[in-house]
Amino acid sequence: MSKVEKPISQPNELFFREIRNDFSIFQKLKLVYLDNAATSQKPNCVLQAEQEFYERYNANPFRGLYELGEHATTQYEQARQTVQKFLHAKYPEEIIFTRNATEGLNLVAYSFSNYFFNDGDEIVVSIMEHHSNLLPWQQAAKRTGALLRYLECDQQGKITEEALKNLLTDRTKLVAITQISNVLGCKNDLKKIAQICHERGIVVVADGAQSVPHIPVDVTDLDIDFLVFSGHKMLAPMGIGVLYGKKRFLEQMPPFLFGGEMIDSVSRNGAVFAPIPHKFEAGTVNAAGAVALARAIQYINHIGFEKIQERETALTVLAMEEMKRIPGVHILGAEDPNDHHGIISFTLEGVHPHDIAFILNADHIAVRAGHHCAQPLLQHLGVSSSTRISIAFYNTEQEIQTFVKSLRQIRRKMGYGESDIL
Amino acid sequence: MSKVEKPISQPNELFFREIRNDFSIFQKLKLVYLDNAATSQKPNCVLQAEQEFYERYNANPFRGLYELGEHATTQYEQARQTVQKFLHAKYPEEIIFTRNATEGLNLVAYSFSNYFFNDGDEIVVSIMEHHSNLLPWQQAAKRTGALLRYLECDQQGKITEEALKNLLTDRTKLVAITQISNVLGCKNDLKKIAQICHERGIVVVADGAQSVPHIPVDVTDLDIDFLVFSGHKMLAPMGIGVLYGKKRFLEQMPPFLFGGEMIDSVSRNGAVFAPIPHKFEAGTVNAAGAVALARAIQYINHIGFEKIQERETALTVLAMEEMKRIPGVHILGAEDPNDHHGIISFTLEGVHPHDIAFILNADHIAVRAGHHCAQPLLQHLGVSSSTRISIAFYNTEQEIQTFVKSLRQIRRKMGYGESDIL
Amino acid sequence: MENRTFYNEVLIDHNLHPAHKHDLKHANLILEGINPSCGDDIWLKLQVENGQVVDGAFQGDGCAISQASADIMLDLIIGKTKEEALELADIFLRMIQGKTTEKELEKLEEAAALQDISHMPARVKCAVLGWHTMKEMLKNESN
Amino acid sequence: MENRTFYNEVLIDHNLHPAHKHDLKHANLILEGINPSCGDDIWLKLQVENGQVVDGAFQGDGCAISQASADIMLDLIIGKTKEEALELADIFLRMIQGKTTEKELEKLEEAAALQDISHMPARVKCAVLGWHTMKEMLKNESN
Ligand SMILES: Cc1ncc(COP(=O)(O)O)c(C=O)c1O
Ligand SMILES: Cc1ncc(COP(=O)(O)O)c(C=O)c1O
Repeated sequence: MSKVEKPISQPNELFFREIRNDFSIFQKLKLVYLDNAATSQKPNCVLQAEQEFYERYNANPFRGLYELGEHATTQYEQARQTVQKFLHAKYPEEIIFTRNATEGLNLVAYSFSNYFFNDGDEIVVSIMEHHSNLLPWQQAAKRTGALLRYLECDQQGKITEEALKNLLTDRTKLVAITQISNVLGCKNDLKKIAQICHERGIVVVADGAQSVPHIPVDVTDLDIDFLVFSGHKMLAPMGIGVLYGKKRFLEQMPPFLFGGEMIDSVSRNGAVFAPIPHKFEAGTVNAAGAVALARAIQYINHIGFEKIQERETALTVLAMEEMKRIPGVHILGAEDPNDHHGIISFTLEGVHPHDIAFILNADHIAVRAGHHCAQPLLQHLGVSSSTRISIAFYNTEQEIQTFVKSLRQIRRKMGYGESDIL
Repeated sequence: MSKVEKPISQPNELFFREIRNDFSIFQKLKLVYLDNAATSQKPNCVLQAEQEFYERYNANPFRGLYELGEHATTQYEQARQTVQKFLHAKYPEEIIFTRNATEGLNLVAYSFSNYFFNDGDEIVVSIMEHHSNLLPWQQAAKRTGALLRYLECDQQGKITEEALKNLLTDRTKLVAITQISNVLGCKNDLKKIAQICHERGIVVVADGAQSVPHIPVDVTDLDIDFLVFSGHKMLAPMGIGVLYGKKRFLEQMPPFLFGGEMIDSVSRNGAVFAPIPHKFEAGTVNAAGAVALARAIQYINHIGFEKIQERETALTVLAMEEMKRIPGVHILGAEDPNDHHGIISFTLEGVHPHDIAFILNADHIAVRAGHHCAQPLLQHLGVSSSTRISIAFYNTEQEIQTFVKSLRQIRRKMGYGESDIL
Repeated sequence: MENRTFYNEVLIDHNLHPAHKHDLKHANLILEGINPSCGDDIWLKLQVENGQVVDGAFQGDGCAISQASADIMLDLIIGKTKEEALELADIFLRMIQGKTTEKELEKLEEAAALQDISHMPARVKCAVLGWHTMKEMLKNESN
Repeated sequence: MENRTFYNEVLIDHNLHPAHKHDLKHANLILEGINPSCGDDIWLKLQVENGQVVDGAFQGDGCAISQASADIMLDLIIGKTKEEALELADIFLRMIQGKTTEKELEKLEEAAALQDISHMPARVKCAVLGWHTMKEMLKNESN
């Protein structure tokens, strides 16, 4: 059992020191892991939940008319309810299990747009989208003859109400936008965006890949129409993700993938499809993955988002303060650490991000370097690539210090003197 | 470490008794599991391989320019090579990791047909297909205006060369067919089918969901153009599957899902896609699943298909002989147990398959009852539903005997006398 | 799961020798009930006159539970008023959810033999198929 | 991974002070080399006359390794014949795979500073970018 099962009473520092023990990888490897936005590490309880599924409940859900099969089905459907409650969705059948956020976005882009978009309709995406929330719409536009339009942000990542309102026309059908940017860490006001869109009958698709793991997300309060996220970025295994969709849309939309379990009946000439959510879950489901995701959610709930945010913000504040003192470091996006949600992308004058990552790696520090799957944003910001650290609650102050110390030495290692800054 | 790591020298019976210990679920539950065609149980070494990935190599493959990320990438790409060798594919990039067989078939049905089918073209599927190899083509036909035509089999499941040749026209573009039927257990001669099709320029898509776990499959020798299978039916976790495709087709085909990792570069107006296999693997991959699948393949290789087939055939022979002696039992498909590949579907006069499954369950025996996701086949055979047992190498003689004994009592339990058989 | 005792005499008898499994020429209400998940499929036929179920029958395919349940139901409701039949349906559906009193159970007579199905989620749909179909027919007729 | 020592003086110097990073007006061979996976992007420009590399330069964007490697390469091949340049490319690419003799390594002069890259799969592409681009240019020209 993981340490967090105990009631929380210790002071934060001690509490998070114990949390650290829930992650075996940190015991086994010398590793300062600061690439949490790419994928998170997994606590033991999540790995155990998956193993337990295979050792006690493993059968093909929905298919076996035997006890084990019923257990597998129950476990899977309970996981769906856990996700439903976590997102504050109205109905469990609004939760579709997918492989990852990318698949969820493709599902909507295929199913929704092929049937609801016409020539000349307009799709809006923000310029800060991850490729996974950009390419599916770029392609949908090509397929359907719709027009793709970009919602721009400023250098801080701010998108104004005006910019949105000016972009929307009576041909706009859908706005696809991320809740938290994976490059700038800024948060978009989805509630306001949904309100503006809904006044105009426009559907809102939200990318929660970077938000759902870190802040409480209430789809009913935000009133967004679709939301996706990936399990692997929030303590769960790879291969499981979620698409939330409002019931009335999911019911109207045609299925995306076809096969076993998504039908009521099949004949030579056609098929009657099952009701949601099964209509969108063709083939054998990843029940063990869903169960492990549910366990990850329980783990997060037990710590509580309040504590998680407090911790992640404290580490972000520390990192940004220290980084700003290093000559040549330029942080992308907002000044205020509270607008970063643990994500800090930066450049270091004269040193290419790949070299930075490589040198940090020599000190066992794992960071991301490159375009972060957001090439149009980087172009918009006028940087060709950047280095990114991304923080999770299980990181430590000491890790941040290790990173800062290593970063401070890089320009010297690359042959620059202290005064070389342009 | 699992028992099979030792060189195999014991007589078979003892060897397979030890194999049994590799599966924790059989120690933890009272369970006669005869629904292996739906999903297999998982040996400890596979579960360990997945856990080890998360505890030693967990990072987002292809993204991190740090050691851990490189390890994750290496592990994932080695898994691809393991699958490549297992299927005797020519190139590793011909192996695409999917979620399951169903997704692989949908990928081909979308990507291949949207671009290569025209109005009036013909798609051929056999009448024995699982819904997962039927519905994607039914839908592709509807989307593209192509015609779906059925290749019929006889009551034994036999498809003749003539039937195939008579069905093919100069409009036929593609034949989708299973290697082993999940209802009848019969095997189609893919090599012959591929030869006949290729003489006419027709592409062959093979469903290996029921064959790859049980017999050696050599895609180069069979010369099929595409093959899919699911990890969960062959000892690996849920959420990982494989699409094999000939390089020249995969290279020509447009991507199916769009997002991170499947691009070379992205701009506001378009994208340059990555080479295969990455073009078809959008978003964060299920690296741990792939690694666990590779471990499952090693486990299978270590036992060897010769031994596996010998064992599964012996158990099938035993089951069929005993079942034939039970009044009222009718086995679907071939007389010869060698034509069943461990799959035995049957009816019991006067008793509905759901009642059969339910009564067997009281003796902790797990079997499948219903239409087995193959409604058109059952209709073709003139049965509305059936009961199915499906055998794996880790099943035992004693389990078969337990099943037979329980089955023998069912008609009496349901109120029939010995002489009531019509 | 105690299904050894579950297929009890009442069920077995109604399954093997259904009294009401036949066509009904004079039926004025006919509805098909389907369980997509397991393929149970029955046609329920009722002759309802002046608010009374004068006669009834069913045809179709399904497991012992769906068949016996439909047959037992017809035994019960033939001769009853529509209101009485709907009340019985209500009690039966609540019984399946484990929400009935002893007294109500008595009214169900032989149908109480299906009480234990509440522990077997996969079979609940089979047990209620006939009852749901009947309820839908009579309710629609009332409106 | 010993990258503390990897960014050695040779590399750092060529990265900070590349002798050949500029435009080349008289170039008669120009080719872009791209590493899609990491975004390195160089334009290699050569002036080749009578089978000899008379002058060369590069422009573009990339990590220290790709930049230094291209600069070192130009140091080496300027003044050499096409055949010599291609031979050097061949040796360099084999060095990266760990398949060279000591004697061959000597021919690479400063480029041997990149030998250790073979242990770092992610950076191999950066080191070979310039060399691959040069090889392609000269080979195509030969045909
Ligand atoms: C022959 C056949 N094809 C395809 C499938 C679909 O496999 P999955 O559900 O893992 O996608 C199955 C199993 O359900 C099968 O038996
Ligand atoms: C904002 C955002 N959206 C979408 C994705 C795609 O997630 P995945 O690769 O798990 O599908 C990511 C992460 O890679 C992301 O950061």
